[in-house]
Amino acid sequence: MFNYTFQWKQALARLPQMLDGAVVTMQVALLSMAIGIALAVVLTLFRLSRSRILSGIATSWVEIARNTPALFQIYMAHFGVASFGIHFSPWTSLLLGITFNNAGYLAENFRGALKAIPDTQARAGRSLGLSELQAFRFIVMPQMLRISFLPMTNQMVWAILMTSLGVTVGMNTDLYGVTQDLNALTFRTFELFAVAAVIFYLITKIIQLGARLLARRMFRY
Amino acid sequence: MIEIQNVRKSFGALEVLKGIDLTVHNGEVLTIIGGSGSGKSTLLTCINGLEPIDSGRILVDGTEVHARSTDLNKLRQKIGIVFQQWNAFPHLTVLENVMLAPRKVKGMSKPDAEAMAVKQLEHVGLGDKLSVYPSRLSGGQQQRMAIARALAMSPKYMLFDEVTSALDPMLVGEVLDTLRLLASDGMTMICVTHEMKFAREVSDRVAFFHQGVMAEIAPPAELFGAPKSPDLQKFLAATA
Amino acid sequence: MIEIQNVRKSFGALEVLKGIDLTVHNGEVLTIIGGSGSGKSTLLTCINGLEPIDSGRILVDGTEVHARSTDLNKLRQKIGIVFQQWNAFPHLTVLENVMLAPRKVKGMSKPDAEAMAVKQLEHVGLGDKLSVYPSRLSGGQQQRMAIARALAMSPKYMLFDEVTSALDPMLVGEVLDTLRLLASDGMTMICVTHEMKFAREVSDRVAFFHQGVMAEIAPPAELFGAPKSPDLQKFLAATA
Amino acid sequence: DKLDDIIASGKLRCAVVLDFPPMGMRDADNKPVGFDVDYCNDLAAALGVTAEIVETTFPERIPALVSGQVDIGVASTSDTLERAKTVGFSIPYYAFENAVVVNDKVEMADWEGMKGKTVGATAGTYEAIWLEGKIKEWGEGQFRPYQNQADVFLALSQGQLDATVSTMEVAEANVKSGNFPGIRIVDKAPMVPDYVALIALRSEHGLIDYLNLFINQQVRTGRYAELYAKWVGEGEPAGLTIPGVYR
Amino acid sequence: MFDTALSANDLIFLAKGAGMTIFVTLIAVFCGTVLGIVFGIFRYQVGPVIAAPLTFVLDVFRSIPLLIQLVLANAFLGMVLRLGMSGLTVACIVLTLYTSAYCAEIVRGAIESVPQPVRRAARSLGLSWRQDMTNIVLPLAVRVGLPSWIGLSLGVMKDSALVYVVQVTELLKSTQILITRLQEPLLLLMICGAFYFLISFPVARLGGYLEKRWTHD
Ligand SMILES: Nc1ncnc2c1ncn2[C@@H]1O[C@H](COP(=O)(O)OP(=O)(O)OP(=O)(O)O)[C@@H](O)[C@H]1O
Ligand SMILES: Nc1ncnc2c1ncn2[C@@H]1O[C@H](COP(=O)(O)OP(=O)(O)OP(=O)(O)O)[C@@H](O)[C@H]1O
Ligand SMILES: [Mg+2]
Ligand SMILES: [Mg+2]
Repeated sequence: MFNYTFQWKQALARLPQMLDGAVVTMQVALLSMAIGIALAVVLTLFRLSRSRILSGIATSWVEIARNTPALFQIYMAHFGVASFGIHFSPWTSLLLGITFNNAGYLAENFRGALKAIPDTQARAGRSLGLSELQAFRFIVMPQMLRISFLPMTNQMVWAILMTSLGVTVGMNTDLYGVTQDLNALTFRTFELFAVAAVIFYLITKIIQLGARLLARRMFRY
Repeated sequence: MIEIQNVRKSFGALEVLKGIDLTVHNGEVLTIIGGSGSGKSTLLTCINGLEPIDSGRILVDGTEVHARSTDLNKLRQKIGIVFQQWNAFPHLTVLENVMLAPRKVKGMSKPDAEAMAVKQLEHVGLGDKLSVYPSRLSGGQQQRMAIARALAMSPKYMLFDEVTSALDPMLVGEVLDTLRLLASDGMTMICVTHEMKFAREVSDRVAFFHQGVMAEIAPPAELFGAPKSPDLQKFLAATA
Repeated sequence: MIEIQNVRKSFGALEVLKGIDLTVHNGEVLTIIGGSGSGKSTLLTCINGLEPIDSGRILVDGTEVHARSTDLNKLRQKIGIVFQQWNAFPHLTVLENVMLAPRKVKGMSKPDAEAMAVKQLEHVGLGDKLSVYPSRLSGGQQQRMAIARALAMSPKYMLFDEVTSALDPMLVGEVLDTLRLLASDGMTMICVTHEMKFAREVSDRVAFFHQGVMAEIAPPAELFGAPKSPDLQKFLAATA
Repeated sequence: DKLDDIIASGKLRCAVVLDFPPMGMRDADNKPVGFDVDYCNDLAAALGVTAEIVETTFPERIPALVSGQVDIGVASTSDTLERAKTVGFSIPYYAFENAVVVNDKVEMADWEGMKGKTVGATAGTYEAIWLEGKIKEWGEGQFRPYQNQADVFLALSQGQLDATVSTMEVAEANVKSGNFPGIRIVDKAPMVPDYVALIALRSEHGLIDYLNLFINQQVRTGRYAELYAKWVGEGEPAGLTIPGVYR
Repeated sequence: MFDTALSANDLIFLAKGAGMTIFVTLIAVFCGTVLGIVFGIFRYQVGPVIAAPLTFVLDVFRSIPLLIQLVLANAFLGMVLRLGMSGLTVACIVLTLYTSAYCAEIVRGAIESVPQPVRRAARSLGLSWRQDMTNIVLPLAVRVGLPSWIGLSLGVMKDSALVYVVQVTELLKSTQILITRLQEPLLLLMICGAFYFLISFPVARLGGYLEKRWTHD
């Protein structure tokens, strides 16, 4: 039945290159998460704000991020914005695309988390004399982050998986890009992508493990 | 002195406070009783400016709470308030709960805030729970922590909104003891409560709210001994 | 007749029932009191076979509940049970809640089941809430609905597990009244409760559970009047 | 074997890259046309079967072949030794010369001007591999592989790339079409001519033999020159033999 | 500003791509949901230990990029097993399994969300396991799970943009083909994005509405 000869050695010989790619993948994903969380907090505040314009901007962002394919968003970040003469490198485009996506999904999560925090919490803060912003910063936000920690971990995994879409904008240093380049050289599709799959799997497991440890450290209540 | 002058307040079509007049003198302990929805909690949150009012005035030490020019964050440092529940900030330890406002609002240094917090927590009998998270505390301990947290801002007035009604019967006592302690220290207090025994014992005056109106106000002996309005009579019969 | 013979039950390392012997006669109202975690709820869920037991036997009208051959779904039609909370099926109206089991389990026709349900709901005073969803009911009404739902299966025995302890104090009365009604109808009942006044008034016998052991059982006058064990004395003092 | 299977099934499935004018592209009805498409049709006619064009991108043509979704690839596949470890190559059926194409805003006189610039090509192609090697050799500049030829020219036209290397035919067709404003050809790339071959599974010798003969016949009958004239234009089609060696 | 070379023909071409997107999505969501329900109930019923192998496999589907799953499945089914499937078949198989992996999680979570006392109450009334499942658990779990399931279905629709790697010409690929020919990236991308948005947004809103409505009672 199997008249295909596996050449695992060829793939394994390329492991160092692929691991370098994995590092780039992690970098992009982590960075897009960090910026994405910050943006999501801002978007959440915008959506709560009384200003029509701010909440409109935030809502459009969230809805577009959530209702179009990530591939489309990344493609837009490269070829779409370039139609206006703004040029980003593949790395930047990928980062922007994923960050845009992360921020949208996280902002929606944060909004759900906010609903779960009794408004007596903010009230208790306000009645101690904290300003509105202080009450958000010191009382509401930490709880919001905790409630959305699991969704945030999931989003991080998504971010890792989304880096594989970078090839559409010319990215060739991330794990998927490296694998594809190697595939062009050797045509050992199955072996190379199987190795890449294992690396991706391990990365997501490491992230989930790391998140669990982090959660244990951060949320001791 | 807290002066409440003809305060009216509606939520949408529902008039919750229908012209309340009330003065609380320094050193006085005033208890408010009344049925559910009679506007007791609303009045308290109006006093520290958490809710706007529709008409009338509330003066705290002569400052009009709802005036535009009033710095509410500053005013609130004078007025501690403890709610029925969800008082604890779950992500902070007991000590951090109490230290937060002194540090962020008053800008106290960390050691000063900590000393203050420890003092207040010991005062309410939580000196051994400093680094514990609120989820590990019983409801009664959480409420005492909330009291210590309010006290750490050295407020001149304390408002209590049914601080025992979400508690197990077993835990009510310890919280009421803390309130008694405060009252005997001479703190000016407004307590909304359903604990008639406590009201009778501790209050200088008791006010009975009914459907947004302060139907009766009198020293406890008089109010409980000889209730005038039929509503109050009914209410007392039901809670006996 | 419900016969409980030397029943033992552990959850992991924790022995929750340490050899319980108890017989409940037809027409009898037995009340169980005791501290939290003493195994009261566990015993009830063992009686209708929701929980397996480790050793001993439970016989309901001579049928061994935990025997392999016993058809539990059938047996359970004899034994109504009402829990502390989460009793209602939230996606069904009050009427549908009560009709469900008669229709699905007994295979009653729709009109028959409906007639039965309406009768039982009127019995507990919910005749005007038939097409309302449980979320619109107060806690007390939900509990009464749960009682009607159990009664609709025409059970011979009724088990009640602290049916009032999740309720507002205001709503306890109406549920207890329903139980009194049932007791006066001659229903055989086991009630786990914290309401001592109710226990004293309604029960034929009262059993006191302490740490998995039935420490004392006696008619209410005797048990409350002259508690023998120090544990019971302590318990009664605390709940007074 | 495969050759029999094809004849028996009455269908020849060819992997063709359709964003690689004039070799493969789509007409106004979005139907596949081009040199490779005709080549596939000719082959099917010779076999007495109907042709089915399966569009693939450059990176995906080999997976499509080895996963059995196509029978052969008529997809301008350069016959490198590395790749021959995995797939079977026919004799060359076409040979490309490569051109250096630049964005108008970039000053560049010849191919060496690419040093230090941002350049790109289609992932998985001969010229991409060459260009990436050059960038590594120079140690400066940036290389970006895109998924398809169109994206490369889009990026070049948008100014995201300073220059690209692509086959002369494609470069000329794209410059001429006017679809990509602001690009020009400056030089030939100094590579060995890019001989491209038909591909089939490595083990299908019977099929590969047939393909070899077919290519030979195409040249012999003049069909090769005819297709060249139809799709590429004036001039001589590139020679498919290398002096001094047998294939 | 909208003078464009886009012809009616091209719009039909795009519509065909959109049809393919919807087709692949429907197949994957339908089959994936059925499988996911089976997997989810199985996992809930047998407990974590016995379900461990299944849990692992499903987790793999959620831990590697869909792009790689498609490439690998294509290579494996074709190269190694030589099944000679069309790209469309491979795409449907992979997307189905991918959907089922997420769906199983949703189903398990939804079943777990039904409070134990409610189920006990049902069993106490004499309802059998099956009756409890169909009359109590199913209606309640659907309320909890449906919003996430809608989210999943929309996610699958968006992820189906990746099936281009197995030579399936869906909406985004059709768009790219037209960009190749017409060189109007912005306009074409806008059309493509708008299409996804117009399907996804109302359905997502419906999910949000259902969630809000059902959490009320
Ligand atoms: N933020 C709000 N928006 C709308 N209505 C409100 C709001 N807060 C309170 N109400 C309504 O105002 C009325 C009075 O509420 P309030 O909480 O002051 O009563 P209370 O006397 O404290 O009752 P309880 O003893 O139940 O705490 C109630 O009918 C309540 O539903
Ligand atoms: N399913 C379970 N798994 C593990 N432990 C359990 C389980 N159910 C009950 N327990 C434990 O068994 C002990 C007895 O529980 P039970 O609910 O019978 O007490 P109870 O007398 O009803 O108390 P309460 O008055 O609080 O309802 C408790 O320590 C409880 O934590
Ligand atoms: Mg209140
Ligand atoms: Mg219990």
